[in-house]
Amino acid sequence: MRIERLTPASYRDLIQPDRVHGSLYTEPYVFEDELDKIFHRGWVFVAHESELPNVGDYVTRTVGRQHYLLVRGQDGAVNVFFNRCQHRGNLLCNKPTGTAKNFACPYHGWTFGLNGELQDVPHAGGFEKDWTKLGLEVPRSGNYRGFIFASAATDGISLDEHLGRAKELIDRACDLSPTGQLRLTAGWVRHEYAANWKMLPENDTDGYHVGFTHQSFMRAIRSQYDSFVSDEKQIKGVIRDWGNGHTEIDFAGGYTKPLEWLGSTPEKVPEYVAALEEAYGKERAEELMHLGPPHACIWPNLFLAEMNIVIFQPLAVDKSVQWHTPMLLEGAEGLDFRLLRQSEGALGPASFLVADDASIAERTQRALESGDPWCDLSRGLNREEIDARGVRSSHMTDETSNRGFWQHYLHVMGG
Amino acid sequence: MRIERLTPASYRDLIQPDRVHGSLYTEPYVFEDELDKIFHRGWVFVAHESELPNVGDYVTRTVGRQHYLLVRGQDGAVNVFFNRCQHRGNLLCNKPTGTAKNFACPYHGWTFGLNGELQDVPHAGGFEKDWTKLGLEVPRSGNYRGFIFASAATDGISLDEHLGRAKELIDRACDLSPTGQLRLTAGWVRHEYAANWKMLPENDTDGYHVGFTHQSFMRAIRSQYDSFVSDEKQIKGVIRDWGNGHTEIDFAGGYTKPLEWLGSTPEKVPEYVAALEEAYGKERAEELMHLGPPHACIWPNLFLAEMNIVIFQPLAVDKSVQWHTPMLLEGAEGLDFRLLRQSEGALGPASFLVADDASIAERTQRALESGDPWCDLSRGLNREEIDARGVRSSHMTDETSNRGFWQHYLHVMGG
Amino acid sequence: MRIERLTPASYRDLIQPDRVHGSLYTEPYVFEDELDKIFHRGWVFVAHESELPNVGDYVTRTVGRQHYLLVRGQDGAVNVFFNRCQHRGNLLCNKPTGTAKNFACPYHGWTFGLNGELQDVPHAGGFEKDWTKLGLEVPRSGNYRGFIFASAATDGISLDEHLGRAKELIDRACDLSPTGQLRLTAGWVRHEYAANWKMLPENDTDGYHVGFTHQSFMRAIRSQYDSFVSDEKQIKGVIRDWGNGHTEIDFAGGYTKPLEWLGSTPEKVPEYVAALEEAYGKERAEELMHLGPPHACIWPNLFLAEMNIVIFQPLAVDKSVQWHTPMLLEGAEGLDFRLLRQSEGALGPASFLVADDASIAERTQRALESGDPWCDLSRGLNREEIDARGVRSSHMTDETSNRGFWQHYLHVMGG
Amino acid sequence: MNTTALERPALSDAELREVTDFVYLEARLADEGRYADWEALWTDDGVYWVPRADGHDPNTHVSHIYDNRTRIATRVRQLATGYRFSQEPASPMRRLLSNVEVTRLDDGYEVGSNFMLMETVVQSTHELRLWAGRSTHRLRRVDGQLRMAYKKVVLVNGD
Amino acid sequence: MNTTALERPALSDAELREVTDFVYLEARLADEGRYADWEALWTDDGVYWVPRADGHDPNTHVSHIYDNRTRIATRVRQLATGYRFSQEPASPMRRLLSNVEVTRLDDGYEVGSNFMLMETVVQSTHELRLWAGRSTHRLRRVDGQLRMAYKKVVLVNGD
Amino acid sequence: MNTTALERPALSDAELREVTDFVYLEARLADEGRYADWEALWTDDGVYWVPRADGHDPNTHVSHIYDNRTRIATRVRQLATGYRFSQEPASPMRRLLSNVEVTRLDDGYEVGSNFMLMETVVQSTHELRLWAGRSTHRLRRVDGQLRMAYKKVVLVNGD
Ligand code: FES
Ligand code: FES
Ligand code: FES
Ligand SMILES: [Fe+3]
Ligand SMILES: [Fe+3]
Ligand SMILES: [Fe+3]
Repeated sequence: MRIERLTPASYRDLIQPDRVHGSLYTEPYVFEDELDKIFHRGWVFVAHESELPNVGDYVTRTVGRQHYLLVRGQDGAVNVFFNRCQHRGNLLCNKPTGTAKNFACPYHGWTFGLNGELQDVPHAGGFEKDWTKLGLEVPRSGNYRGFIFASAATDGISLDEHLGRAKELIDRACDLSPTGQLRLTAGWVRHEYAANWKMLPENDTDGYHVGFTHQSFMRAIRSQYDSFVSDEKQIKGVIRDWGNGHTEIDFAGGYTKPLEWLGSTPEKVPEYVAALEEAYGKERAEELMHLGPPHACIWPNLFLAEMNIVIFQPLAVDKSVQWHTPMLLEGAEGLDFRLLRQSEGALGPASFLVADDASIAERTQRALESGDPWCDLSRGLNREEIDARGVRSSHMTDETSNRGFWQHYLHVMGG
Repeated sequence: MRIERLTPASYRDLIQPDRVHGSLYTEPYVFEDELDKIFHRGWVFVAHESELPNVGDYVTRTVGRQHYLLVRGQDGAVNVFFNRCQHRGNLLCNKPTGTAKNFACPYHGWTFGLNGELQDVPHAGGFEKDWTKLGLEVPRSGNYRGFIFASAATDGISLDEHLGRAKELIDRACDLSPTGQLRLTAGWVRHEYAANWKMLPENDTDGYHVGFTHQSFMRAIRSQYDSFVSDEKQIKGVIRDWGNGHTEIDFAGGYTKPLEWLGSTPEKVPEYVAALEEAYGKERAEELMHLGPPHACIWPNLFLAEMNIVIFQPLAVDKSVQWHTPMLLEGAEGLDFRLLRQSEGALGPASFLVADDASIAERTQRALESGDPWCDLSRGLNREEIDARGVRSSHMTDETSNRGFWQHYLHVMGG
Repeated sequence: MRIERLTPASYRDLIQPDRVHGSLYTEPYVFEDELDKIFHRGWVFVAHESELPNVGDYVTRTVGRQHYLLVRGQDGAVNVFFNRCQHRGNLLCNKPTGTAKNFACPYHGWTFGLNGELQDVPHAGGFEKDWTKLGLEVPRSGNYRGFIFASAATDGISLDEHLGRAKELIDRACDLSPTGQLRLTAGWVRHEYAANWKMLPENDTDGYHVGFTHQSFMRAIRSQYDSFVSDEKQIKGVIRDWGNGHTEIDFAGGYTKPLEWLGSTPEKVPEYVAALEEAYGKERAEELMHLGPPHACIWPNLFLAEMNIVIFQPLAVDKSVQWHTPMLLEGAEGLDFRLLRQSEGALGPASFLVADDASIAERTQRALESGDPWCDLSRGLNREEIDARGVRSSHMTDETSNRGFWQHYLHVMGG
Repeated sequence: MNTTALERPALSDAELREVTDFVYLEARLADEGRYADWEALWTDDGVYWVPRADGHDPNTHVSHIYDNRTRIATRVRQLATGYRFSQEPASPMRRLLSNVEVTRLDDGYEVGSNFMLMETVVQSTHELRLWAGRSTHRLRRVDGQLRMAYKKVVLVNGD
Repeated sequence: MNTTALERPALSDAELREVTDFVYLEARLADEGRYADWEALWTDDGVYWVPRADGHDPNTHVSHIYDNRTRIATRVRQLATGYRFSQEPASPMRRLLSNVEVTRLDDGYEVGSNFMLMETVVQSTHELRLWAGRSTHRLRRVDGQLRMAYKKVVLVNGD
Repeated sequence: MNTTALERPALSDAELREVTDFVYLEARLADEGRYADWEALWTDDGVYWVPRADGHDPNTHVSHIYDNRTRIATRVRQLATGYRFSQEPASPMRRLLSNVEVTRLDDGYEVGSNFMLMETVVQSTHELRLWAGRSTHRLRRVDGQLRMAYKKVVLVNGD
């Protein structure tokens, strides 16, 4: 089966409650449609405040085909622009990060201020348009606890509506810092997959594959391999669909000791424990040390990956990038070295874990062109629960998260 | 002329009895249409029985965008599957060949038996579907004298109908073995062409180019160069259109001595001669030694290339692979060394012959975008003969074979 | 905004008097439409007579997807063919230049004369068509002062109509030679841009960017940097729209001394001065030495780049080549060394100037996918003048040239 | 380029050959998947570092790899399980090592070299992948044998 | 890595230079299409082998090339005709040869080296093509000159 | 291959090392953007030539680069302005230099070598770019130091 054009009706045919069709991963037209509806018109994560701490600091970033320039203005707020000169469209800034007084375009010298205003048009005698209308183009943007989101559409739902209950997940991450602030300052590792972008969030909130895809690591470190592979009931993690495409694996239930998620103990990191207690009180500090960080995908391109922050970047129907940076905590700088090394071990092309996920995604990308490629999504339909808030949860190995992803996908794509 | 969409009517316009239009080689839409109608829905050669002799032996192969997994089951029969896990679609097996007890998917550990049945779903508590309906997907397949064919369509004509009279050509190959069996065990050489796949079968059954494209080799070995180039009447080979797109150059008429096609004589290979005589009797053995192997394309992707077997693989509108392996004979192992070296000399990117064919195909691919690119196919229309069986034949240099190819193409593509 | 199909109406929407939309540089469909309407059906520059001076000399060249073969025939005239064998479409000649007695196709030996006639069909017994109808396919072509143009369309406006007033610009180049003849014999440098082809002519007739894009060179040679950047009124060059898409920057007004454009003085090149005076008289010679060469784009792919000749070659929507060769003058061979070095300094991937233009084009190509990418073209609308011939001119930094380009583009593409 | 090197005795031809042979051997063992032999080339305090780009500090920047000796061992053990799917089957690969420049250190040698590695991704895409960059090895003699105490690889395409 | 090599006298610097120069010369002659000179580097019993992958046996696996001395000569003669269309015009190409490791044999030397070759396919696509792999040369002295008795090339991208 | 070289004294190992170290240094300075140091390697009459293809004559063919010493200096000065946009920011790059063959000249050395350069085009496309070819250096001793009087680079993909 090869589809020329998908209509909303056909998305409904291809996305069923218990399965989805492989063509959604392989059809170039679907990819173009996703860029438009999900990555351009929808809200996407673009950067974190801590990446540009001082006035004049900037970060450039690409989401889909939108090139963003984020700048810390004189007023201390972060401005979000399209990274395009308003004259003839040159990429205004071609560096990943830096600090600037203003942005002079290298093509004809038009100069824009940190707030985006057009400050200079060389040889002004030939230019009679109103400069005030030619500041940098400003997409909609918003900020939740330092996470900056943007949308290239001129209108649509608010960021608040988009995040919905997922703000709790972001809170869970930030609250691990004694000051409530994260420091995404260690840089981003690029990991390119020859696979469709949707396999990244699906895999990242798949609690079922861990004991199989990652068995080489578990064997190498003689870890919880047996429990993972053999006994379904030993697995205490919980999978959740928070709605709006936000999904989670909650590992907290599986932790037996505080700070297990840090590969540490309160005794080994007394300064951190003290700082948490001072900030939040003893009880809440203990709770935080037991809960640990979230493991959750915020639709469509942000992944709170325990002590890492991850961005998904779609490049082509069969090419994506997973970027990651360690989630460093303000007020807990003593943990940095440990977090850096934990990050390198888990994520990226040379890591012990995600290197194998990527390889499997690349295999799947190829196989999904064969035969009539339905992907089963029924796991756990028999044992899900919905709580009062409407959050759906199930056994950690269940596909509740991926079903939540696809139901929101259908909604956004025109279901 | 640049065509957006071809309808059956337009295929008829572009494929005329005496010429075809170059856009059929260069239009991406035509390529997609061919993958669907020819390589996915039609019968295609996938592998030979001798490649997986023992229980558990497997071979993976790709035709168009279909990924096949062939496995020798416990019952000794070869099973043909799509190489795709029935859970989330991972490429089940990523090795070219090997031996397995079963196939455990590395993503979540679903395990499939040699007969394709789903044998294990780890953590079964979350999965309530009927396992017996989730065995590996099975395309239609068939086997003629060890040659295994498949079709990704759920119905259509039988393999027997598809092969039609071409079975004789396969017989001619197999009969050169004293046991009637071939051994395709020497591996396949990959030869990538930056050209449309149709140029491969066209060129391979083109008897006209030999003295020109291959003149460097003929000069280097001081061979039949003069006769090939100068005197049409000296050329004794016959070209044939067997129908259904199966086409042939029959060199037998040009052989002056037995085993000439082997570059040998009966005196030099007495064991082989004896084995043939023992198997088939003296008379038939002599006949076989004179006839030699077939040189024939079995629509659409199999080429019986004298003492080689060839597969055509389309990769993109302007990218293809020609795979070859020497056709080793069961019961004539003493010929192996000679056949291996003959294969290397004739076929592959470093060969004396086909390296030049490939380069010309790549040139043609480019030129066919210029002007109004009609390709002449009229050669021999003046001297063809049709026999009682409906097989059409002509002088070896005539385009009877290529016309047969295109008429069947038109039929399949919707003429 | 992402456009599936552009109709003439939508080109009109996207090309406005004071701005154009970035999607015209990034949409694959637009690129295909341009190949058809501009590069295949329209008149394009293919080669210069001096590249193939003697009988049998040939040049091959590609424009869009048309492959041309130009040959100097026995009668001394240059014949223009499609470089495609009339048999099965092989690229007849795969060398960039050379000398031939005839063209024997390496596939089956069909042989074509220097005038394109089919001279030999090997094994003629199988071929009954009329040879005289199977000479090489001849596109329309024409020649103005040695510049050879072709069109792959069977009819349309004449070359004379196409060139229109731009013939004056070609004259201005040729007249710098004492014999009126150019020698494009130094070979062509290939400079690939990862950018849409339209950015090449736009940039090449943009007088506004010089002081900004090229400031590193100006600083390095401590040249007219200050005047260029600071004072609009010091800039004496004139920008012109000659109609039919032909556009110019005329630097003559800015030259303060004769032969400034050569980086020389009359005293240093007395032979050249004498030759000019002998050919044209003292007065005209002086005028020529003051005027200098044209800096003008002849729609769509020829650029008279002062003492260089440039070809634009579109490869893909985001890939182009700018080819250049120094414009050597017949009768002034003593200038060759200087012109070669001047060429290397200005143009090509290792040059001091155009390397930076190319990098900016590649940046712009990326940025033009972001937001709602309008490119401003209004510069100088307030101060243009139109002369009696209809030629529009303005201050050197104005976008008169680019507006002329786009108005003609709209006309050709169906405005 | 290290001026302090000038005060140390010049490198003999024999030393240059020994050091060069060592880095060739290291490359070959890695190319051929002989990881146990490769691991044995490390000193007990070995550090293997692949930063994302030049000029980074492993205390503040995340790297591709920053392995202490224990993690190097884990890496090799993982590859040996047969379930390291990103290398099942193993990529055919070869790395060219050139521009070898050796400086004497107080306790051994520092070796700068450029490399290019080509592999075929046989696990999935079957495409060619190219890596290039500059390596810095620090070698030390342990029980008479050269051993690798430090290897830093800065990729051209690491970021 | 050949332990028997240890029993033989160590390779002198002069020998290493001579062997290295030989393989550089061989590469250069091939790069520059000087095939007659290249052919003259072979011994009379030379074998040139390009298997599809490592570990193959030429008696059971088909190779890219498995040329005896006669076939090497034919190959060169074919190129010299001017009608070898896959190399008309000849590709500009250069091969980098590095990681040269030399072992002494009873009658000469075995040389391991890695290579990468880049060519421009000027005959048709004008694209770059890259090849990489490992070469094994066996050299023998004939009439005082080093000659090549065996060359095996295992490509990274041969299969 | 230069027969006149045979009449000159053979190249010592020390000379070979010195010459090789020089070309490695030149490569490293260029890779690392240390252009002032790189410029200092040239003699006062240095010529840097990158023809489009082999066999060209700079008097009749246009080249990529044909720099006399003045133009070399301008090139370096331009890069130092900070506004050479085609190299802002600078490409991470490394060039492998191999197959080093040295011939003695009357006043120095001629060095043939093959190279491959990989860079990431961080200014715009972020793609990898590969260059390969053959370099010819002519070195001369100036005030006791080797200096570069001539460098010619013939690219495989230059045309
Ligand atoms: S494009 Fe930025 S100033 Fe012109
Ligand atoms: S995809 Fe195979 S087990 Fe899940
Ligand atoms: S294609 Fe040219 S002779 Fe057949
Ligand atoms: Fe995982
Ligand atoms: Fe052939
Ligand atoms: Fe410019």
